[in-house]
Amino acid sequence: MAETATSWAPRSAWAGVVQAGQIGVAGAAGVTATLLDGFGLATLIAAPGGTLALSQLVESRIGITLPTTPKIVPGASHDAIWSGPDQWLLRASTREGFGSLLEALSAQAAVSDQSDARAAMRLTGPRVRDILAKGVMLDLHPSTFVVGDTALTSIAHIGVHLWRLADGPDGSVFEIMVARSMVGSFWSWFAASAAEFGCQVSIDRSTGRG
Amino acid sequence: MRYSIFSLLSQALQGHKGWTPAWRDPAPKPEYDVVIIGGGGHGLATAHYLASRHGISNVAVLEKGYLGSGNVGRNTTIIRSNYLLPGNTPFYELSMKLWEGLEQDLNYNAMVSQRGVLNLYHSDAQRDAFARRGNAMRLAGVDAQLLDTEQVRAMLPYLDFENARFPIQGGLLQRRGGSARHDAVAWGFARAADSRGVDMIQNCEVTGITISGGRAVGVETSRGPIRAKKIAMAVAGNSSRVAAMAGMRLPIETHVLQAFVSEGLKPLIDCVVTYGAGHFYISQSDKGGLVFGGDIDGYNSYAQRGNLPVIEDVMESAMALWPGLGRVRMLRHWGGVMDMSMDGSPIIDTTPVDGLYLNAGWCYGGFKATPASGFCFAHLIATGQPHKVATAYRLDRFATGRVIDEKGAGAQPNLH
Amino acid sequence: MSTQPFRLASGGLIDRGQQLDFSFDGTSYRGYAGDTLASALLANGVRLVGRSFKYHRPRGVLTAGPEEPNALVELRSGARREPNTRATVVELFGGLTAASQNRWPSLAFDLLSINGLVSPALVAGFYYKTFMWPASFWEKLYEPLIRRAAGLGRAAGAEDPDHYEKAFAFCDLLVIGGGPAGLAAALAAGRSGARVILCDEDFRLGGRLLAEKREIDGKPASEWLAATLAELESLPEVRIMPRTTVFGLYDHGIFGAVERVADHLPQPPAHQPRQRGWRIHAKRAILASGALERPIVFAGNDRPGVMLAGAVRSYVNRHGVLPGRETVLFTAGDDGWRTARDIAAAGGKVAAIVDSRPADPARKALADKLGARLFASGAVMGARGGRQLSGVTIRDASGAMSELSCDLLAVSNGWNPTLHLTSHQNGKPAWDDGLQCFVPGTVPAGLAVAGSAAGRFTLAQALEDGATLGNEAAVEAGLAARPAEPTPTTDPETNGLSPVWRVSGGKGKAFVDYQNDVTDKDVELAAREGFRPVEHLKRYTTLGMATDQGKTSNLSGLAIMAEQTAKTIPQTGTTTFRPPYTPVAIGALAGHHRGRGFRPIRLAPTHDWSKEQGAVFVEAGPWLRAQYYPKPGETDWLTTVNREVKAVRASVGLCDVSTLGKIDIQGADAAEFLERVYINGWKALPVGKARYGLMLREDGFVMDDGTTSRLGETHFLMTTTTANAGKVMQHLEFCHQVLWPELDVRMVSVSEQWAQVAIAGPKARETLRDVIDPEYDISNEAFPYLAARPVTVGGGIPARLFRISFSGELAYELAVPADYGDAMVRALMQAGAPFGITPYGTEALGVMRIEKGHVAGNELNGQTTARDLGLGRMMSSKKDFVGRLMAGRQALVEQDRPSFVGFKPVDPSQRLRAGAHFIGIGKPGVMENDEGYMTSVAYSPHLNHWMGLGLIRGGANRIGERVRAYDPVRNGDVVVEICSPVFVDPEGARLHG
Amino acid sequence: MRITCPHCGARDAQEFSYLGAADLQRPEGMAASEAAMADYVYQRDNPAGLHRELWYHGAGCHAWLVVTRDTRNHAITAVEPAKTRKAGAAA
Repeated sequence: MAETATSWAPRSAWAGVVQAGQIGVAGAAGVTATLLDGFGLATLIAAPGGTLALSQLVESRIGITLPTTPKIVPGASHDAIWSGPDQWLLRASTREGFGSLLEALSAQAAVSDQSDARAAMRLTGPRVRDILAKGVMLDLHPSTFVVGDTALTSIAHIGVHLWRLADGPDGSVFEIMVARSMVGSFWSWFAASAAEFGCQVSIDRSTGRG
Repeated sequence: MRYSIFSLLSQALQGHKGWTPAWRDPAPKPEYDVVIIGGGGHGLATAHYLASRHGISNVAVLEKGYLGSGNVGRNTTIIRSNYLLPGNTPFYELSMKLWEGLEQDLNYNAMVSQRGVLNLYHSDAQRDAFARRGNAMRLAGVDAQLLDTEQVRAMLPYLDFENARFPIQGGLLQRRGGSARHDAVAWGFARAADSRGVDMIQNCEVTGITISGGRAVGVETSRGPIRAKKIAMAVAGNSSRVAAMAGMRLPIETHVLQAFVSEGLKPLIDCVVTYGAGHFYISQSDKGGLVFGGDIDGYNSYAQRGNLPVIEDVMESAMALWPGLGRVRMLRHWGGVMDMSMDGSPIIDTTPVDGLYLNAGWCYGGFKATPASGFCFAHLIATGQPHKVATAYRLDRFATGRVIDEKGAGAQPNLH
Repeated sequence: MSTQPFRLASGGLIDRGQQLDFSFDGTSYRGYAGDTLASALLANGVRLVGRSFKYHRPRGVLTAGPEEPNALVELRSGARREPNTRATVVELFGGLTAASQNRWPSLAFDLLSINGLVSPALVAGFYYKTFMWPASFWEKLYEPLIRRAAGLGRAAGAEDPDHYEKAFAFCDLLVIGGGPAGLAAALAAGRSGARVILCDEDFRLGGRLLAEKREIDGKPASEWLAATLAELESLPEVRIMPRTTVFGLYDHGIFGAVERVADHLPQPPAHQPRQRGWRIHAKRAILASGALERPIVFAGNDRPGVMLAGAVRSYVNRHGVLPGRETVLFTAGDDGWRTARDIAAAGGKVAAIVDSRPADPARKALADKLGARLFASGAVMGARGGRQLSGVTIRDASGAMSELSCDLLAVSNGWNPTLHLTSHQNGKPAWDDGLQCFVPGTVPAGLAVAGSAAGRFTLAQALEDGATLGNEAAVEAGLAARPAEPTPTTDPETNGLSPVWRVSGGKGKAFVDYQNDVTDKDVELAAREGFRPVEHLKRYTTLGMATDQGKTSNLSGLAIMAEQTAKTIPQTGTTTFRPPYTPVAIGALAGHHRGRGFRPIRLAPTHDWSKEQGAVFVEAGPWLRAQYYPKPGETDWLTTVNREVKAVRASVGLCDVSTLGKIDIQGADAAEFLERVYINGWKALPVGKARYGLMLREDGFVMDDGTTSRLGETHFLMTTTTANAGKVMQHLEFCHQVLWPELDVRMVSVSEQWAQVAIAGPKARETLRDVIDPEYDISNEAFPYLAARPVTVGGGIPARLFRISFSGELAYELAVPADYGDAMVRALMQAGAPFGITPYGTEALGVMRIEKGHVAGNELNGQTTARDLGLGRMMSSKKDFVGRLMAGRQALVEQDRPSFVGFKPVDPSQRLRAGAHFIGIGKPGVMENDEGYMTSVAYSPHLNHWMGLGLIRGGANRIGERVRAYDPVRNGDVVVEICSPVFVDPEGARLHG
Repeated sequence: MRITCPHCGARDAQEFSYLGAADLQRPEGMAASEAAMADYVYQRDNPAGLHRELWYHGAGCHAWLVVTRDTRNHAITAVEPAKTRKAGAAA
């Protein structure tokens, strides 16, 4: 049978777009970009009036509460990311991480698998806000866009979903998700914007949570 | 005084002391045969044609500011008749013919410049749509040429033919299209109408329309009441406000359109170019400024000014079309308020109120229509019948389904 | 190399240790770091720098700032050439090249200066009065001449080699202007902890403090300036942006600004943009933009060597340049005297001071001290000289005339607040009779005006305003109020002024607008001809329409008009300004978005595979799609497309359809929702089945079509056309949220999640059989036409299989998660290899859909109804749906509306073209005979001739009739026969095979 | 312009699409008249002043919003989700 001859290997949204290494000016990089791959992602939309029931179900299964404002609530194995009124993205650290979870949640939510629909990357470093300021039409000042905040917005005519995680050794940490089909154009903007500060690019294929 | 090279030279020898006002500055009379609300291009043209073609000169044009203070002095001066639909093409072609004879008709040089209007296309489907349009123009006796990439390159070698997001595949050219000096159009019509006895009354804002027994009989103004046998509205941008004085709602939203001019440059571009992949058009004025614009801002507005997203969008389109414009500087930008009609086409019609006539809904295409709009509106006011090239511009077309939707954008004004 | 004969031996904010070589009109010169191009030219004794617009008069430097109307040059060369660049704001760099403009053959000898000789005829508006006869001469002769003469500099034309960026900033307080008021404001707010952005257009902060010899708190102002800057730099929430012009004020506290990142360098360093266009979002803003000095209108006031007095102080005090050997000062107020004082202090000679005001002993004493003759109640009647000033005619109090020689005439007539941004939102400035200038009138919410920009011209007022308003802004932004600190003290200053708008009676032209060559006579003519409203004045004479937007001319013009009409200035009008404050490079506002980066490109998950196959791609809305896949030896696209079509109809082919919009629709009312948005019925659709759907806009015209599948009782998957995916999503959200919020329907786009491929042709099932996991039965019986069910591939990868067909063949669409899209297409190629599986692109897809008479984008053009397209019978009469009522309007149901049919050429060798109109045979090609048009055409390799789809009056009732497909724009005129739009397999046998 | 989305916070107007008047009531059901529908689809008050209007937060949370904005100066005084809006004054 033919299927044995075909590997059916998944191909990341970043494949063919980005390679690891330094871009822009040489020397100490102003920002580090880690391309994320291999996570699971699903949209949950609660039924009318069903947010509480869904939230309870999610909490009972994975121990996190669904945020009702634009926040990301990180958990041990999953993150819940607000993505509109009564709507969330649930991210599993690995593609297999949903197991039977989505099936179970469909009792209380419209569930749509989006694991392959987005490309994501994590950014940190001293110049991260200077780069984002070249495209993000939002105030990302540390006191305004605090750890755990998320926003659906656009960069360079491309829709993005971004959020701020707990600070790391290089300062603030942001993650950005972008529609898979536009990742090439997104990268074109990012690379041009990051070049003046230098950017170290690495790829994390193991997990969506680095 | 008649304008000519001889009068100019003779005046030059006398220090230009002999010139007289281009138009009188009369006080309003208590009554006129026709009162035209709006001293913009269309209102002034209507007055000129009423007086010159229909012998009706007991006419007042009421203008709330100064003559030509609305869109006639705020547009990007393009004239063309490259329309698709049968309701439009003959009307705009009449306008083009009137432009071609305007200077002699008015004894005023409005600097009509038929340097060509080129609409670029970027895909096979767009080419076919332009072919459809070009053929419709030819059927209506309008000149049209479909160009391929190389023909466009020969005309405009600086455009981005190499690295474009939306490659240029060709264009639809109307050679007789071009531009005219916008203010001079208003002044020329005003001067010609004045010479036939029409009263141009500035700083005269209409505040009410007097209706008696279902008939409009006069207007209230900031300079007192004025009676009239017929009242004609030509206040594009503000049509809904004035119509509301007569209790009417219109199929119109008022939107802001921005326009831009660069610093003066030596000749660079010899025709009007519209970019088919973004909302963008550009030409160069006789003074050397690049005159350009894009899409409307997209929200109802009477503010005569717009915002940065559209400004940036226009600049992006400029650079996408012509990457050599990067160091050219934008000198001024401004906004005009447009009557955006529900199908993108105008209205020239009677109204449910007897004696009240409507000229409205010009979207962002009113300038090129100025002569024909005045011509057909005058015809309607004088005869009670629509002119034969303006029969489609009925107010009831939305109810009957006879919409004239060139873009196929539907009943959403900001998409036209 | 010259020796900079006009450079002072010491003083100024230039670095004499850092010499910079540059060239102007091919001659090499030397300046210093800290110079502007203008100061360096003046240091080198270059007076003549440009020619005027209309009369080609010689012109020199008038100002020292952004208001410069005369000293415009072409900066740099080649593709980096920047026309109309104001030499007064160009920061000098080593290797700079500049050239004068609007002259031929040379700056010193300009042939078009003969325009000056015929100038009596070239008055304002002369062109409106002539060139009308004969009519044909205007376009052929007159206008080309006018155009050739018009314009100033030459644009590069070629692609700009530098790149640009956009950026967005947010702050509590934006301070516009880094002079004393702005610095004090930034400091006050910054000390409170406010987030402050301070922008200044200059490359050095300090504003007028850089040009004046002033004291603050008893010490030279430079010390206060240095201390203030140091403190500002130490405040973490204060951002200082020099070389940044805030050019416009927009709604809701958004400001446009341009940062000149690399304009002071020969070219931008690697990875740096040339300029950056900023959108600054400010809770509060303080306009501390200072003031612009005003000239006086008198004969010869444009001679090179006539300069504004404040500008002279800038050159002397800031740049260490004394721009003349022998100076005459013409002043209407105290401010001009500072120029005389500073020139004298620098060792220069002030020959005379002409003060328009009556005699005053203190002034007399000061003039004596300076060694200058004083003409009280005096006026400069005229300035002489050709390419540079040689002398002036002065009228004294008695009316007697004196001739004085001089090479510098400094003119002082008071200052106008730089209030431009306050008028960007239609705000009208107000006339201040005491100050004799316009001051900000209505000011937009959130904006305050400080110092000279508010007409508070003294240094003490600037410092006071800055501190007060800076504190207020911080409090309004939510920061704790701070105790007031004492305002610094300054040395005393007086600003007595009695402005002179023009001096009449001189010989020669007196310029109001230098750059547009508008004279006082032109303003008089406008008044005579009734162009009296200020906008008429501007438009008729072109006053204020040049690159300086009338910064130095608008008020003089207004004042002369007021004089002509016996009105006051405020009765005559106001001076308002449109954005931008100074001209802005188009590139800076476009940023990254040019070339391929103009708009994002969307790529399908199979894109790289298609590239490997040698596909030619085509723009399809935001997507790039494979158009066709040429093989070696195929020399034209039609050969390739014919091969692809034949392969599909003979065996099997595959085509990416991932670009179609895919919307997941769930909820208890999902079926009800579809009933309302589609014209056809959905409630009865069984689970596991797909159906073709058509949706209308509310105005009754067709919006979009696609297949929608029922995946579960309350779960549907809608597909939309590629082009309309976003529009349909927005429409559905509108229908749900705005029209029927009571319905339980939940939607999300899953377009990006699925890679989807069409597999079409008689061998489609056999190909798929090897790809779908074996436990799924896809036989014709188990998986009939329009089946739509989940399957798995590759041993358990979730997938969806739809048996739908656009080609009319046995066909499926297989969807897998996008990460597996590449693997899917490779697996299908492998499985189909025994059948010669052929990848096909959008062209072949289009051919096959035309062969089958399916409508697509060309037919769904927003002008067609379901009835027009032959789909009227799909409209349910049992339910309400969007567009139902409007589709029934009288004109839309008339029988003679053009409707959808097929066309074939009567001579099968003839080519058809979309866009042709239909005209009856033997009838002339005029509008009255227009019966419709061809929407789509293709060559059918199946039929071996071209075929077309189109809309024609009478439609299907006329099948068999012949008409002309008339295409004059392509010289086409083909006789075609009206036929069924289904060209291939009208029975649909292949579909069900 | 900035529009404060009730869900997302203050955003550039660029993130939104505009539709027009918010308080028009679609004539629903099979009994609705063609004339009433034509009025709904085409006729507008188009005021110079306060205007309740629909904006779609397409680049954000996909909510349709009712924005109260002055068409003379663009000042925004209220924003609410269309789904849960209070009946408008003109409704």
